[in-house]
Amino acid sequence: MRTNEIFMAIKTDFPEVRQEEETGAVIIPKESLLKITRYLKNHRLAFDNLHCITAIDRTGRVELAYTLYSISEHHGITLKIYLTAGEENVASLAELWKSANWLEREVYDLFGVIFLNHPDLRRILNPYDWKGHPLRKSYSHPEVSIKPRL
Amino acid sequence: MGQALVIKDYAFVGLFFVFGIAFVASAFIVSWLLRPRAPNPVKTSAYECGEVLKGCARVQFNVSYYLVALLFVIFDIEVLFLVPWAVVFREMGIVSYIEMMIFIAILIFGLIYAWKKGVFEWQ
Amino acid sequence: MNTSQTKDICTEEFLINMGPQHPSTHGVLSLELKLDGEMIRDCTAHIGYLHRSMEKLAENRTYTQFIPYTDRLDYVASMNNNMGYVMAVEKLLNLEISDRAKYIRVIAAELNRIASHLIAIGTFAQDLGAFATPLFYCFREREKIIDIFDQICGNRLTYNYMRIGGVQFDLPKGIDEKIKKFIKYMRSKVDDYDWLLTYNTIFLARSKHIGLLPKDLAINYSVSGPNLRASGVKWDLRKDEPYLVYEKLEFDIPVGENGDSWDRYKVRLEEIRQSLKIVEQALGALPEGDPTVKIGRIHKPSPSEIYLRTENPRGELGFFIISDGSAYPYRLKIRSPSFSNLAVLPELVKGLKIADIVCILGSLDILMGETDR
Amino acid sequence: MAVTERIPASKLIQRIPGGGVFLTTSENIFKWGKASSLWPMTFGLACCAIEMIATGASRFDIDRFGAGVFRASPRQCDVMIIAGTICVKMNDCIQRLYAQMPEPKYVIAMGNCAISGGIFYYDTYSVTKGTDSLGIPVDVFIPGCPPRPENLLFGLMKLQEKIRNEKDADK
Repeated sequence: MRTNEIFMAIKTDFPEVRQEEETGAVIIPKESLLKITRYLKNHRLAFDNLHCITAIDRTGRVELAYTLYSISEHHGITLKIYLTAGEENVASLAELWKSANWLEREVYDLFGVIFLNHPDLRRILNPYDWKGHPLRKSYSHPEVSIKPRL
Repeated sequence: MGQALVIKDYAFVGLFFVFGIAFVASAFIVSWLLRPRAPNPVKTSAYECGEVLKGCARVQFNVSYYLVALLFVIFDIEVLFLVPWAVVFREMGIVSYIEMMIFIAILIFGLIYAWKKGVFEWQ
Repeated sequence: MNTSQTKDICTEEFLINMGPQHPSTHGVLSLELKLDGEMIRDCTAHIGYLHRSMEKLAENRTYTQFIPYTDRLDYVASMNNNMGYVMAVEKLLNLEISDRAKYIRVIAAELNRIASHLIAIGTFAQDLGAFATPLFYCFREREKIIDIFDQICGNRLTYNYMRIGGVQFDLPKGIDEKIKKFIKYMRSKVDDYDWLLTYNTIFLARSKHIGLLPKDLAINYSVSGPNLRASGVKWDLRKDEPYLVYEKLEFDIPVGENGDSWDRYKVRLEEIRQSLKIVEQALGALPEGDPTVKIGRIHKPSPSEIYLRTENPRGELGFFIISDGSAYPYRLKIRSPSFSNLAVLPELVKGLKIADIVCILGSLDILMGETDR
Repeated sequence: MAVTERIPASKLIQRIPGGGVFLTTSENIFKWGKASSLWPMTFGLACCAIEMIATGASRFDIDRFGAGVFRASPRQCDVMIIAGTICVKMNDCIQRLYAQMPEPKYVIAMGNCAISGGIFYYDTYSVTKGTDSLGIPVDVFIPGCPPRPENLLFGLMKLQEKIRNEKDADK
């Protein structure tokens, strides 16, 4: 099933979703994340595999891209959420997919996005007492020496 | 004459004992003399895979470990008695064989008792 | 005092560090174990001891400059990482590569899969007590593959062989004789391992029914690669989402039954045989042509996002690349298979003994280089 | 005193004329003993660890130099081969491990990352730039990324030379 058919299937049940032009990702509002993901998991679309969560630090907003795949149906989709600069928090999907536990901890560690009612939201890659969230564009660290660009 | 012979035998045991102690002590003393000494607090702290020690080692263990260890000691000593007999049991004849079988039977009876009491069932 | 009385005697939890420097954690992984005697009550994994901030670094490297860094991700299967990254960038640039380059990439990737599985089997057997013999056997075979790679691209471990749009050098003369000789040699060796290790009673006793990973739990944790196939899920990207020339080659996917440590080992052993078959067919069907790259090294893809995943020896390696039109990627996310495979460990280990955690860790075949990125 | 110059055995040992008896100082015996049985610590961090295992395996066989016994605990090690990238989270572990090694101890920094941070020198916030910045005295630096097993063996021979030629007061 191509991404457009999947998008149409979601669109019928959740009118508030829209599709990003060039990438074909499904943009969903932050509030209905849990509803839509539970629907996608238990629906005949059978998305049983949260493959990876990517956070992108755009100007003025942080985008979260959930890459979902279905092993039984052989198709995949990318859900996108735009988090405005002020409140970067979103519901945690840990109780739907157990792989989300560590993936969300990594996004929290490197980006500072808070995942609500996550089992144990701690840093995972950096030391636990690390200051700041390194993958932000605005992050600067005293000892980092920048390689001159070509 | 017999008197002197007895003391002479014990002399060998005493000598053997002294040499044993001396051999071990000399190893320690020589290494104590020759090794470099640079103690520092981190070196004397316990090694736990490079991390700071978590938790303490003085913890109440499950009692089954203690019971199994106790049984092991008992049967270890039983083997201790069996070995010298096993070396000469062919010349000793049937009487010693029966005595040893009784000895083993008593310990087997102990083992069955412990087994029934559930020493070997772990939770 | 019978067993019911021994139950209500409370025993304290014993906290211990199976820390970063440990012979059987396959790299710098720290497990904090809560023990009751020998039984493991709880295990939390602490990773990040090899976090080299690859993703931050990628934002200041051009697409070609980042290729050597992908070697250091999963440093035991560098060819597969190179291939994954380079194919992702080619998809970004929608660049077509010559047929010969495709075949060379498949040959290099499959040979590196054999080398990676050999290390996995060798260290797994070593962790189970067969101290050095299987490890030295596997490293002896691996050295033969390393010689082939040494001749192809001049390096032993971090090859940096693939380029965006092709490969760096063409295959040297007479390399196919060497590879054919290796394939014949390796087939007899895999049968030796099967005969030596697989049905050895101690090996079976230590790894059978230890670390049972049920099918749905594996999919839920998005475990991938041999660990997923050992749990009975017949899912292999080379067959289900074929890329390069895998759909032209004929090979089958080994699948385990109940997903315990022995099955994971057996799936890896079978996969070596399948990879040998792939290399043989690819070598036979190698077309003529020039696989090297003719276009320049600075690529400025149009602003877009792509996600591409390939089948690494440890699982599905995914690259999420976002470009903003400049020569440097705006964001590069590496989805590493060992990261998700390791997340299963605390759940598999509850209630088992300490020796079993070593067995499960060896069978999951995780690698800290790509877990911590 | 050039470290590369190797003291010939004859200078170490004097023969009593006409007899099979040899005379040497106890210091030379200790140096010979230390040099030819360097027990490394199993301490692989990253890619160099795989090359270290390959050196320990049958083809390159580090055992020929008496350094094949890879001990897991620092209490039984003489040389700490830092093979791989040192990250910030690993700093105090390495310092603690170095401190917990008994006294005649040596350090080999294997690979560019252990020498100076290597290819992770720029743009990384979580890599310490070399073992020296940890305050650990390094005896032998082995460049390479990863250094080939022959380089590691050559580095080991250099360390053995250094031990043979070191003054008594050093260690």
